Amino acid sequence: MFKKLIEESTGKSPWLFHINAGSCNGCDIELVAVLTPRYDAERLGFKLAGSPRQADIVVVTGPITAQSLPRVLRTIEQVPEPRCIVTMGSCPQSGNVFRGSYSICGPLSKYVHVDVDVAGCTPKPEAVIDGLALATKILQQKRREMK
Amino acid sequence: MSFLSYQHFPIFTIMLYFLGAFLIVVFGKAKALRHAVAFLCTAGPLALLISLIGRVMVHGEIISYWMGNRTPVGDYAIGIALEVDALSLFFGLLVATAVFVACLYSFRYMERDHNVPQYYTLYLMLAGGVMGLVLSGDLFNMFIMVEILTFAAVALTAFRNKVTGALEAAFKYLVVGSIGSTCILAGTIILYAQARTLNLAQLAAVIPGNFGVSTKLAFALLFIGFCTKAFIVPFHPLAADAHGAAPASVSVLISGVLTKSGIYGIIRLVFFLFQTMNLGTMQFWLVFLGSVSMFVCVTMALAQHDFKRLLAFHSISQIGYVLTAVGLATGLGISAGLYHAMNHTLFKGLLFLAAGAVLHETGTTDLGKLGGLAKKMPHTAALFLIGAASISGIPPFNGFASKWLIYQATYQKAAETGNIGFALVTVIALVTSTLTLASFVKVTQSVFFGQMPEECKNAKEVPFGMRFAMGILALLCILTGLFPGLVTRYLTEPAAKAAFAAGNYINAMMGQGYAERIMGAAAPGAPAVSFASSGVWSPLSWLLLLMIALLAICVVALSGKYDKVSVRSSKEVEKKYQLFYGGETQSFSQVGGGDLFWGFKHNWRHYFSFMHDLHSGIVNDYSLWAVVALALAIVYALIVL
Amino acid sequence: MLLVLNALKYLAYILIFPGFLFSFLVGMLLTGIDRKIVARMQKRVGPPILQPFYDFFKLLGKETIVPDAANRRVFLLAPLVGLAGITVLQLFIPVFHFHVFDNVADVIVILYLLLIPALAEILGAAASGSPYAGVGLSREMVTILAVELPLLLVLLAVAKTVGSAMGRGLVFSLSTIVGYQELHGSLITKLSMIPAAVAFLLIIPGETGSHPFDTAEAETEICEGMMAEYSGAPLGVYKLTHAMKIFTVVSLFVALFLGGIGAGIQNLVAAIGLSGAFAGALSLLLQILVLVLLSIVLTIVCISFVHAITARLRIEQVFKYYWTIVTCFALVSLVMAWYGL
Amino acid sequence: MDLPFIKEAISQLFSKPSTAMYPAVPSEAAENYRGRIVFHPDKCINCMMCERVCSGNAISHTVEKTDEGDKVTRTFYLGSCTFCATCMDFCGHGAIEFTRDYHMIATKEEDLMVSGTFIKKPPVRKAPPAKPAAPAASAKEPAAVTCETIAAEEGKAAAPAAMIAPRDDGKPVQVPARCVYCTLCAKKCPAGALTVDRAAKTWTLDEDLCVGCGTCAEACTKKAILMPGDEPVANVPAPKPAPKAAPAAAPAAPAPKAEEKPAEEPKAEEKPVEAPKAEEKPAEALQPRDDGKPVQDPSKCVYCTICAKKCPAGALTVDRAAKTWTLDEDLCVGCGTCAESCPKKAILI
Amino acid sequence: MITLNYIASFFLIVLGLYCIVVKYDLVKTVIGLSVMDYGVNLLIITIGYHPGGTAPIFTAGEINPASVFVDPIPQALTLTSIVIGACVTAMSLSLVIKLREMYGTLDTREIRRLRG
Repeated sequence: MFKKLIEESTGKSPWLFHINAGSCNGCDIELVAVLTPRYDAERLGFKLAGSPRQADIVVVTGPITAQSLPRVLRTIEQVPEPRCIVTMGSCPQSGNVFRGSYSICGPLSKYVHVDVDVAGCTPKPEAVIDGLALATKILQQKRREMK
Repeated sequence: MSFLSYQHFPIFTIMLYFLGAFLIVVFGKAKALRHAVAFLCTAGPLALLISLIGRVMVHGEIISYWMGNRTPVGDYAIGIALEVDALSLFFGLLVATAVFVACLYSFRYMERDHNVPQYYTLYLMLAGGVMGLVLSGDLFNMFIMVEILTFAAVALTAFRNKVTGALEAAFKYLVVGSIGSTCILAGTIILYAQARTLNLAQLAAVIPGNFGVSTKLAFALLFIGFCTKAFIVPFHPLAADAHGAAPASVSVLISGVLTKSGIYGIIRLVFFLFQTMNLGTMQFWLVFLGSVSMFVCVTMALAQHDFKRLLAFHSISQIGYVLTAVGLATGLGISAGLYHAMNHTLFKGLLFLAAGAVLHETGTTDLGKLGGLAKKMPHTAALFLIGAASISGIPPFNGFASKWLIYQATYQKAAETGNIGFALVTVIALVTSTLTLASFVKVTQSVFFGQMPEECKNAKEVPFGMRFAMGILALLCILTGLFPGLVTRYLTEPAAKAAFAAGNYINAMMGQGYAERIMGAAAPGAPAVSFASSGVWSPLSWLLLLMIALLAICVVALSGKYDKVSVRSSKEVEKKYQLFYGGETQSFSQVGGGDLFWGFKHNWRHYFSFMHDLHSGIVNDYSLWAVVALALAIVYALIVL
Repeated sequence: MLLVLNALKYLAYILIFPGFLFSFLVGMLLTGIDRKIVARMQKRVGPPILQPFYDFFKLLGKETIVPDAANRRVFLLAPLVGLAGITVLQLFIPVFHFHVFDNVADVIVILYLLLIPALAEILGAAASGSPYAGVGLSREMVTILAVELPLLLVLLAVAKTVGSAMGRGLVFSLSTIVGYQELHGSLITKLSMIPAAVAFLLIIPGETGSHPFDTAEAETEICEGMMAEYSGAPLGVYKLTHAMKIFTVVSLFVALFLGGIGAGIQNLVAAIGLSGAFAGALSLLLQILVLVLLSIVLTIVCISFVHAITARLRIEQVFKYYWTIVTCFALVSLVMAWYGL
Repeated sequence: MDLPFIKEAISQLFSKPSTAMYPAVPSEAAENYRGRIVFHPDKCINCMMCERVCSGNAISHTVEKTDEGDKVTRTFYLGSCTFCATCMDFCGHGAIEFTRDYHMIATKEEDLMVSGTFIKKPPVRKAPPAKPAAPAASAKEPAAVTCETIAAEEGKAAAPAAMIAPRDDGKPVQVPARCVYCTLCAKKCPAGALTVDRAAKTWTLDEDLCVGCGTCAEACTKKAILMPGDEPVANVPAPKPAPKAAPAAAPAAPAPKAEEKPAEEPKAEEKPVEAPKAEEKPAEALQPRDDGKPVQDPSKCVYCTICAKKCPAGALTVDRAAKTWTLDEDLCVGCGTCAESCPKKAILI
Repeated sequence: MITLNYIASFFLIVLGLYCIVVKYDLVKTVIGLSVMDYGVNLLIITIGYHPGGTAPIFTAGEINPASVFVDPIPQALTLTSIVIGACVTAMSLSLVIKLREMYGTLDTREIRRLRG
């Protein structure tokens, strides 16, 4: 009974942790716009957590610059177990217009298994909400598979 | 009277200390022999005094012992007397326990020092001096004992003269201390001039009625003398310097025992010799001094960077509590004050021993350079936490029980007299208690938790002997905290009654009916002292409830695999278990020492900078304060008494 | 047999009614309502009322990471001690008429018992060894320092008023205070108590560490402050302790200032004409209901409303605010209580 | 400590929240929102313009040679697209379209690939593509040979003054008669489809690279390249008085229609050329040279060295200090750029 | 005449205190201490004075109501006080020597490492 309750509530209160890996802040404002009254992700239980230890879903924006790569990987590593990684916008997915530049360390999927990608160069808040909802389902699935 | 009857116990306790001091000088070379003599000569007096509890405390009997059996002739006391009533025994017990535990601690603590035999000699001299002061019934004898303990304390402060400031502290202590003892001497002599006797009981019978100008001067001199010994506000920098430099076991004695002897002197002076405790102005004077020293010293402690200097300032602020409570001159007040004095000796001794352990392991007590010691010294950290919790008044521990009684006493005094000043004192008392909590949170975070700097890497647990001594004190802290009812009924209330009942003290000493004959109606008989406190607090049942709740929660947690946490095993990824530094690699950054409580310090920055300049560290300034305090006391005594 | 029955009764008191379960549910309910009202004030829909439950159970499901630099045993034990402290504290606060352990702790002791959960959090933060936690810890201590002075003044004023009114000098025990209020009407109706009540209302957000005064766990500046290194079940326990603390402080306000309502319920039940055990049960139920409603209203007024319209203060502003404005309110009421107004 | 927003907070508490309940209530993107790409393979002519202009280079294609033409599959990788729709603008045939579907969530990379395949049939030609043999025979002539002799040879091979018509598949065609092989068109061609060898007098077009953008036609000063939509031109040198535009053999097959086209053009050209010469004659009685090379009128020349800079062949060296103007006969191809660019009209051609 | 002693002792005590407070030199402070101590000793002696009294040494036969002795107790006290004064001076001088060695100066204004 308890396990089912935990599983169900894992789906209902995913906490986000936002990592800006050199993004142009287009996606960052869009992510925060999701929490504003207009789209209000909090009604689905989303909340921005202050530290990776308290996060379930890690949202990465920006084309993973060389400077930010080790820091992004370390922060993702510090997130406790049932976690999802969501890349927002095209930059983390492929490096977008910056691909091939000497200071870009390529798509995030080269280093970490990316669960959900929300495409769009600055995806619409609705798209972000869909992405996060999908990530929450994956989170629930991962929680179900945990020991 | 057979040789071993209880009548001789007072002289035995004092003699054992001095005998021990002498024996160690003779046989001091061999370590085992030295430890055995020291152990015997500290355990003996403690045992003797404990055996007296039943007789003196419960039955209220007063033991008087005339040196050389020169009992008073007619109604004039010739010889020197030792007098043990409930008040003296209470203080004697405090002294004996503190001395015994500190001696146990110093066996292992002083190993690394050289010329250790001298240390033990001075140590036992100090103990003997204080015990003599507390038990003696003769005023000049008290002066002699004060001199002995001041000498021993000065010598012990300067024992480790390589420590920065040891010599300087010892010299300042000697200068201002001898100003104080000279005042006591002058006061004693002026009283002798009037009453032609030195015996406390006879003085207590003769003096209260007729105050001449010289008697008032004598009161002021004696009062200032004992304030110097108790390190009340104008003289508190001495204690701060002395503790900072003295070895930890000596600091236990200085803060636990010396200050109490000062308080004992003041109580004898105010409640026995001059019996002016019911004067409104006298109560105001004592409570004012107490609350000023409470608040000033705790704010100074908050601004300290050195562990032992912080503890020193705290001990003076706790003495401020005791003086405030005693100054109220109500039954509950004195009982609460004495209870707090006892608790203070216990938890302050524990804290100083913990500070000594930290010094013993890491070689420094600077809060900025320490950190994360709980991992290396878990037992010391646990014992320190018990001490810190009890000094800052966390419910189950003893600090709370006595502070709570003090709040009741001050607020009840305010209700009775209707003057809001005492309510203000309660407020100051509580704010000081929270500030004490704040400074001990600061110490806990900067010494025992947080991250460990390089220098402390090779710190390891202190030897068992030291931990055993700390364990005794911690156990006593918890016991006296859990059974306030027992402590007040058997220890503090009889002492409080004795403090008021000067009459039977005189009769016991000088023979029955003496007090009535001399003082007529004014003889203070058994006082109608109410110890009723309007508060409700039973720590045992609270602790029981807490244990049940904690047990239930732990059972639920363990069943929910609460402790199956993920801790780094060798193969795990190392990054996951590093602290979150905003993504950076975990570098050493300890938040401790000076950079805590910025909010509070910022708001009070003018006050702190003023206080910092006031404690200039120059001998002349401290002596100037002493002289100014003496002048004020004389003016007060001449006008008010 | 009687002993066992008695033990079970007390166990039920500790774990079920005024103890853990009751304050667990009401605490979470209050937090849920608080977040919902704050959202609605920002024209947002806001999370469902049961959101704190979901958060709590999700956290139970998360993995607990203990960093290397942390002191493991203290790191894990501190939250449990905090929770036990707040559960026991809840027992001493009477629900209008119904009080179980009334001779264990009085008002000043409760003032100190309120420290235990905060100290548990401080100990946990210190044990985690993170610099963010160190900064959070120092801010939490300054907040405690700030709140302690006015809270004490309010309690002294109440003790003096009830004491002089009952002619016993001082009254510190909470049940006598509530008893007095049931006879002579709630304390808030007395003139000298109004500034004290206002001061207490201003203290509640500070004591519970809610929005304008949550500099200790400011998630933006110092990454959740003291909770920076906590994850999984210990974090859930800390959040639970926060929730229960809100309920405890609010019910303390109700007990201190609105005790008279209990009498109202009594005569209401008497008016219905019931009698015997059934009436007692009904009045108890009604009292519980009224207490929960009152706490909801109070939470909305002094926590959610203040949360919605103010921005987080710096730590020395928190300290200055409490030691000047709120202390003046409390001092005024103490002086008025003192001179018998 | 002023507390703003008290009124708003209370009033909002009782008014309806302004949240768009997204998952329940579907919300439509803005009118011309650039969302998911839809690719119409049939319209695409694989001109690869979109690939060139795409800033996120998200568009790629694979070509597979099959019997009925090369099978091209073009894929748009949305994960690397900035949705700026530049490709849509550049696609001349409207093969790329941005829909309003913003819902681009993917767990696998493939979901973000939009692709389409089509068969690219080779261009339909009216007549069999009789490619005239490249004038391999015109081996390197000694520099001294003048344009006429070459033209004469070419002329023999080519049809007498045949008309050149533009091609129908959008590619440029050369009017060998007019072309002076100044390699200007090759330099201008964005796609690098043209290779012009001045020495070998060859003008070859790489049909695959050529995108038919027409840049070469515009750049050609001699109007020697025809684009679809121009009138057929006779394969005869531009109607310069005798010495102009040494005709060169063009690989392109001159279509018979080209006959009458050059007729009008030379007339148009003659007039402008006539006018300038008329002015010069009365002032200096300086004779333009007969072999089509420029000659300098020292009186008007200010030695501004513009002509030397403009000369594509680098045949002119002008020294301002020494006031010398020397022409290198071999390098000069008589393209006339110096004459045109001379601000003082001091050069006659 | 006897009041002269009282005045002298009071003057000595005040002089000692003045010297301790004003002089910024360690040795002068020690001198001030001992001067103050001598003042008190003088006070003790003068208190014990009895006009016309002789030394309080007598055999059994000599006691008669008329014989007038000086009060012996203050003299005993003075002895102890002198001894104590000597010890205080000895110890403080030894400390002064070590301080001079450690701090390199005798000026009290330099010897203030422990402050604040």
